[in-house]
Amino acid sequence: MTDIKRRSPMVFPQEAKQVEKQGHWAVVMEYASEGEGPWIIDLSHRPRWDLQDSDLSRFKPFEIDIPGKPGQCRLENNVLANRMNRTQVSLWQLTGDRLETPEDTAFTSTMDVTVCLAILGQAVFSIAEKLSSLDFRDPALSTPRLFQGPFAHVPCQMVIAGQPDGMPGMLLTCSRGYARDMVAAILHAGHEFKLQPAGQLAFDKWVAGLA
Amino acid sequence: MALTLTCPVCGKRNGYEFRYGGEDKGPKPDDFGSSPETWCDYVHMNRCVAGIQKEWWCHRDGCGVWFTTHRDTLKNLEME
Amino acid sequence: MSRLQNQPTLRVDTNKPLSFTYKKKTFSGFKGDTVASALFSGGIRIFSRSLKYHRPRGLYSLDGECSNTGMEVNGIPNVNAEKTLLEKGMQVKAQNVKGSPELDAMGFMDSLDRAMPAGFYYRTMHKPARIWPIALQQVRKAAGLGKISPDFRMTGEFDEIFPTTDVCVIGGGPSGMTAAIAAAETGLRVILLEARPWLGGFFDYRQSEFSRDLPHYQRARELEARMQTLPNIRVFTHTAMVGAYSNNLVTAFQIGNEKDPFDERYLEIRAQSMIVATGCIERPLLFENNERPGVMQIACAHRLANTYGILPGKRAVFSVAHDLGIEAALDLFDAGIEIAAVADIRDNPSHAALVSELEQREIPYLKGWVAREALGAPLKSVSLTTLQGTFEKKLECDLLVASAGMTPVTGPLSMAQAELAFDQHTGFFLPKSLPVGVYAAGRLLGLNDSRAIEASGQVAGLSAALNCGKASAQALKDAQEMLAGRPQAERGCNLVMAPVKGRKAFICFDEDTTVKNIKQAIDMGFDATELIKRFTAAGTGPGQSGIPGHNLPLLVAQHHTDHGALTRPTTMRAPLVPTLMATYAGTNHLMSKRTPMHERQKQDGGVMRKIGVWNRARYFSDDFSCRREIENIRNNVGMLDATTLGKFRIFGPDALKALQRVYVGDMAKISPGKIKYSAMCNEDGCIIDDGVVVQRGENDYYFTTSTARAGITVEWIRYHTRYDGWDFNLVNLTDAFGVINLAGPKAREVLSEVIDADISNAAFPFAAYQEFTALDTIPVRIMRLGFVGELSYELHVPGSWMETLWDALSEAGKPFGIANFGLETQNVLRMEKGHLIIGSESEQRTTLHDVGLGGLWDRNKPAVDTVGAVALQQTENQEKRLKLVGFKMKNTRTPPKDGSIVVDDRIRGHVCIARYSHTLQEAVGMALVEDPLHAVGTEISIYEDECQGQLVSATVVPMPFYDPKGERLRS
Amino acid sequence: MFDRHKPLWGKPPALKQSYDAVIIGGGLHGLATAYFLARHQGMQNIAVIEKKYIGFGGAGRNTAIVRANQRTQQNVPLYKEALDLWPVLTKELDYNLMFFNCGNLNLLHSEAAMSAARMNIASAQFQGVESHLIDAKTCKEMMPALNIAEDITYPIFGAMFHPPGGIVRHDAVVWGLAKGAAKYGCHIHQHTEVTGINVENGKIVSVDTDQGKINTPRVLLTAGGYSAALSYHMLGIKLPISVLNIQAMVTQPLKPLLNHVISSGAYHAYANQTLKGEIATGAHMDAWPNYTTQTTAYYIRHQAQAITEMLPCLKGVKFMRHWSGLADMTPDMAPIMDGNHPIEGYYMNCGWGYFGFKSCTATGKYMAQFMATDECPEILKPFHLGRYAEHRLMGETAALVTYSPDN
Repeated sequence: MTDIKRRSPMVFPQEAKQVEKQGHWAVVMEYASEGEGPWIIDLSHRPRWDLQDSDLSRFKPFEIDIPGKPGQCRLENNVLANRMNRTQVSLWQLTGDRLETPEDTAFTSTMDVTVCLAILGQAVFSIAEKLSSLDFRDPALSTPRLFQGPFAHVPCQMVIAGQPDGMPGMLLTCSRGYARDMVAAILHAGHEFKLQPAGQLAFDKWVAGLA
Repeated sequence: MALTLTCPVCGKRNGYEFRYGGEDKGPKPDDFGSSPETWCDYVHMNRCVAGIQKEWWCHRDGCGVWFTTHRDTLKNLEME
Repeated sequence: MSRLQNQPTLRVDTNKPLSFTYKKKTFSGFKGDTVASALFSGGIRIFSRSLKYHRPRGLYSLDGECSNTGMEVNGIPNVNAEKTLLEKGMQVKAQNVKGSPELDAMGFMDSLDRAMPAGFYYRTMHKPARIWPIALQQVRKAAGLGKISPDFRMTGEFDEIFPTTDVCVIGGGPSGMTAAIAAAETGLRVILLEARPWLGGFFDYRQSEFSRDLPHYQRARELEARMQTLPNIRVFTHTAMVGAYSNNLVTAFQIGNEKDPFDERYLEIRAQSMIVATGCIERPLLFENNERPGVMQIACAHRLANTYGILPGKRAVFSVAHDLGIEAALDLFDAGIEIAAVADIRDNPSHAALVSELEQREIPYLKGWVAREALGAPLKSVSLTTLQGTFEKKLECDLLVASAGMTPVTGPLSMAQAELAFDQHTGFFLPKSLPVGVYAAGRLLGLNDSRAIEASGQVAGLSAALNCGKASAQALKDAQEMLAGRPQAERGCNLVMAPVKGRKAFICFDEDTTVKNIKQAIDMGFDATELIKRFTAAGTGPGQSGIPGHNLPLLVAQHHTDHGALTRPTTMRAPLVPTLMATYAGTNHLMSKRTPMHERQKQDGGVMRKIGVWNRARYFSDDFSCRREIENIRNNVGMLDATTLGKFRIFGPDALKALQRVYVGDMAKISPGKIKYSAMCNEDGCIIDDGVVVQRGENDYYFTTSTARAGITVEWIRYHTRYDGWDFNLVNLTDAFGVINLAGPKAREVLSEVIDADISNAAFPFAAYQEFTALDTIPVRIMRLGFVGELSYELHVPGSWMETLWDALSEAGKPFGIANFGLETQNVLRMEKGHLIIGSESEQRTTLHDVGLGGLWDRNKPAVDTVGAVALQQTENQEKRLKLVGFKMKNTRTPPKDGSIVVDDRIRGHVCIARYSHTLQEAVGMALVEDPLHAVGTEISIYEDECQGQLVSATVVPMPFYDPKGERLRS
Repeated sequence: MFDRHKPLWGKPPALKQSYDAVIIGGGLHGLATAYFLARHQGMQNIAVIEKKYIGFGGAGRNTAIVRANQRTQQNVPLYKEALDLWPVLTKELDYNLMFFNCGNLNLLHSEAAMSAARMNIASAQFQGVESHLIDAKTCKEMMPALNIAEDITYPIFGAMFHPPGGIVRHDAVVWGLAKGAAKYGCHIHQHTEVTGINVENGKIVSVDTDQGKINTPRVLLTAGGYSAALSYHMLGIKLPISVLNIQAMVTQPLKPLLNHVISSGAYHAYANQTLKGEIATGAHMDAWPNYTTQTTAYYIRHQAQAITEMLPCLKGVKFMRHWSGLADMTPDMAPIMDGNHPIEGYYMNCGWGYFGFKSCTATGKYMAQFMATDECPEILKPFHLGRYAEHRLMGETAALVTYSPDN
């Protein structure tokens, strides 16, 4: 009998301390030595959707009011809704039990389209500054905030969240095929700040702190 | 130079995030299919304006939108 | 060698000696030394030999304006020793010498200058023609300064950052720091760049008074301390600004210190406002032998003593035109140097008090005198003359401090498109108009008064802040008034050259260009400064015009040929400071895509190739003919990882209209469960893509494109509907699905092991599309296609499941001999089947008709509504086009190499692909040949590279070669 | 021999009221045409009108590479003749153009690229131009600095080696041709701007300049990157041209390191070592119209990355100067040479993109013949403007071009 597994395109060599089976995913909840951050966390197993329609006002996905302007984000019911443009919003379920894809055809599951990861910690801006020219620290913008643009030369969606003085973070998605090189670039950039992989527990804790 | 362009969705960005889509020639003219010359005029011929022209751009590395903007080709700067 | 210990401005730590090697000897310097200051302190006076004449060259300035101190350090050529901090263990070598810099066997070149006038090489060496090939090799050997080994490998960390800021200040001197503080106090983000390892600019080494009891260097420390209290200022020291681009993009590179995780890092700064506060360097004084070792500029001598604690000579003569020269003379006298005289081109110093200070020390002050010639090598004496050349006197010395005054460092302004114009009063090229968001401050405006310099920084800082929407207009006005209350720009020295002929007066040290050379160029009709620069090479060396930048236009203007010379200083180009390619290259992360099967394909022996953004397996053995892989597909079954295909969802009310626009077929004729094969053309009617479309719901389609088009398809469809305002949605699913091409006569048996459904030929025939659940769990979309000409299934499975499904198929296929196949196998199989790959069997100019796919075009659709259809109409019956044909070789089993050409009396086409087909037992191929050679039965002659005229013959035959009735893929 | 320095192209002449031909553009193509008209076609009452100074445009901004390994049989003979002309002109002009035929190595980074190159090579050999396909190991032997390891973005599979190509001192060509043209009577008017071209009854009658009107029956528009804008602005004739900014740069001078020109399509980069010892490198273009000659930060970085992957030792070498020029690109990357159509007496020679330097001498020769005889020489016929409307792109590029919105 074949062992039916879903696999993330990212693999960290570090030793896992706690692994949890979530559906067909084996999710690392914690690594043996995670340090104090900054952290890089694989979220590829978290459900994600693209919602596209010429009239988004008729939607309230997962009970969320879709933010009105491109770039604005809203985190409610564990789901982050990121307004991309007039007709499009990306929806990322960050924590909690997996939600099903809504019936309406305007939704497309993007879980396998992209790789999803988080970079958490004070150093996130210093790391980002080495890989992208986007102004993630623009004081005129409130968080959470969506950026669509290049990161390590690859087009990405990035959401900046958290308090700049506390533990700011960046959630990033890009084409799944780039996963390995993207992670390598981020780890290289984060080396001087002691960036290390962490598990989902650290991420859940951070999300809890966002509310 | 460092060209910047203003994406109607994402705002002002580095010009290298965009892809150029040609002079804005408007929709295909009525006589587009009538002769090789009218076809060629629309498809291949350019005015090559040395100055301000209206042109198409796509925010390729960002939100993907196609939009028009005015740019001064003598300065390689988008008009405010 | 001992250093002056009691200089409060010292930047070397004499408690930390560092040893290094030069000329196979061990030298010693201190932490804080540059390589040049350490060598100078160790007694070295000649650092290099010049390019053309092999003249000895020494320390002249300390800011890298010329290649005099260009040396090889740790294998890296052309390192500017006067700017490079000394590190322990450095291996330093002299450049462009045969022997040593002191005894250079090529030194005789200096006496041959009459044989080498400006541009001499253009007028010689080609007569007779046969000498040129020999001469040019000599030219090559003589040219070039440094040497690098082809095996050299750079070590160290090279990093980069791309920060955004509100205000970027170039220059950490008094005006730059004041500007940064002023802007930061309004709350803005400020970045300040300083080229030297420390802040302070020309205040840093000066012990003279800024105000009562406050020496200049102390004032600089105060400003620095103030900056440190402002967290919104980021200071980058040892950071050379190298480029300014429009919209205030500033580039620079920083040299790391021992605490930094990088050796050098590239900075690309996006700023709203930019302030240039780069101060001044000195305008070289033109006289005979003006670049002799022992001749140096004011700040060079002054800083050697005050910053590095080194006495630049024993007995000095000064020939200057600026108060800073007198100040330096006083300091050097106090430090222990005998000053034979201070000659001043001016009638009077700006500050009369300086003269009395000279008098107090009994230093002769010669008003209206200038150096005429440096004598002796090493320097033994100097002859001075009055400006008209009427009187002359000779003074013995081992140091000549020579300078024609100041020259502003305008490179950053000029690169930022500021308009500069000559100003008679200061003798400077001053900014006449500045682009939006660009400001200038400090000495480069001609200011000399220390407080005026700071006040101008205040004005610039507030102006820059105002441009960012901060700072009050009133505050700016106050600052402007304060500046107005200080002494304005001073009158500058306007002497271009001492009264000499200029045979050995060097306007450009790097290129050995003399004043006489410039005159020769002018005589030859080179009437524009830029042309003279090109003809004489002046200013094109490693010093980036630092030496000739100001003097050249002045000299040209003096000769009245280019009346515009003074309105146009020569163009400044990036990098303003020579920059290592390693630094520009930075980390250079290589970003490419991998499929979920990447590692597995490699483990299975896949030879990977980069195909566009992806990595794919081309072969699975050393046999590049892939015979076993091929036979396995024809006889058994195999799997190809085809994940890289473009995959898209299009849906919404106008989805069909959009498909109709870009596909040449009639997409309304798609029926559920069926695959529609079609092609996209560009407006030329040339084929750019082919793929399949299926309908999955109402107004909801799933379609594939070639790998090459995957990245551009959404853009393409949106572009070609941009005027329509249609309502449709697109999602790029390329990475979402892994694609497994399961092909071969036993494919069905393998597939049935993982799919619990009726997949018989009747239930799931050729060209059908169906969605299944594999292994009772995995959702999979399956298309029955036949690119390789056998029964085959294209399985589209979500990326995260792919490996599992692949494993299951491998396992299930074992009894059937399942094996991997790669791109080359696919290439041969599809050729046998007569299927084309766009880009292989088509060129940019190849239409749909040309490749024989005209039948895909639906002529009933309105042509203007379909991209490319008008061109398809107009080219349908055109003659003499290159048409795609199949051919078989005559009398040989050896196929011609891909890319061979089809010829008769001229070239008639080319072979796109040709292989020996193991299946067909003969050599076949596809070629693009000119109509009418494309007719079946035509014999064509093929010319291969290196064939020495031996043509091979082939016959045009119908395609496909293999299974022409398509029975196998329908089976 | 050097004591007297005479003006190379004579004293600045006064603008005459009429010339037999007026050439707009004092670049290489204009000067070459003028030279061949005056010296070889006997038409000596001619003028070259240049808005800036001669060689201001592409002539002085290219990286001086010459070669004749083009793709199609229409192009190869023209470039071959141009290559053969360098030594001839050096002698004729008595000016050393410093032709260094070091050979060109066009690097190939995939099996497909090797096949594509083989077509160029077979075409070259068939037409008597030397060119060979060589493998990576041979490349490395010929150029020890080359990196043939596999861990780079585009590993090197081999190269198209074209021995007769090389480099020529581009400024010397400008000055030499100006010298030659002036010697045979051509007037070179620098700092003179053409403001209009006048047509009566379908024929060219005169040219307006900011220095006065010139009556003439013949005009050649060969203003490089400015041709298309001038053509539309002054005559209403649109051309299938995109004017792009192309950049190049040099390193500090080094003792001999590279013995051949190298280029790579995949990396968008080429490099050669000038006789002065600088490594000159270039090739990238921003894919949008741009009449500035400003450089970009993006590009110098790209170039450093590309070059140091191929030639890693150059990491230890410094860039010194970065500049740019204009490239007037056509949809098929081949030039437009036409005459008497649609206006009698109106000739055009443009759309050279970044190939204008290599071809200038041969083009000048045949355009001169065209203008002097009113008969289009066979070699130029394939380059007529009408080919675009006729759906007959020339095939100089196999792949889609990036600067066209249509692709």
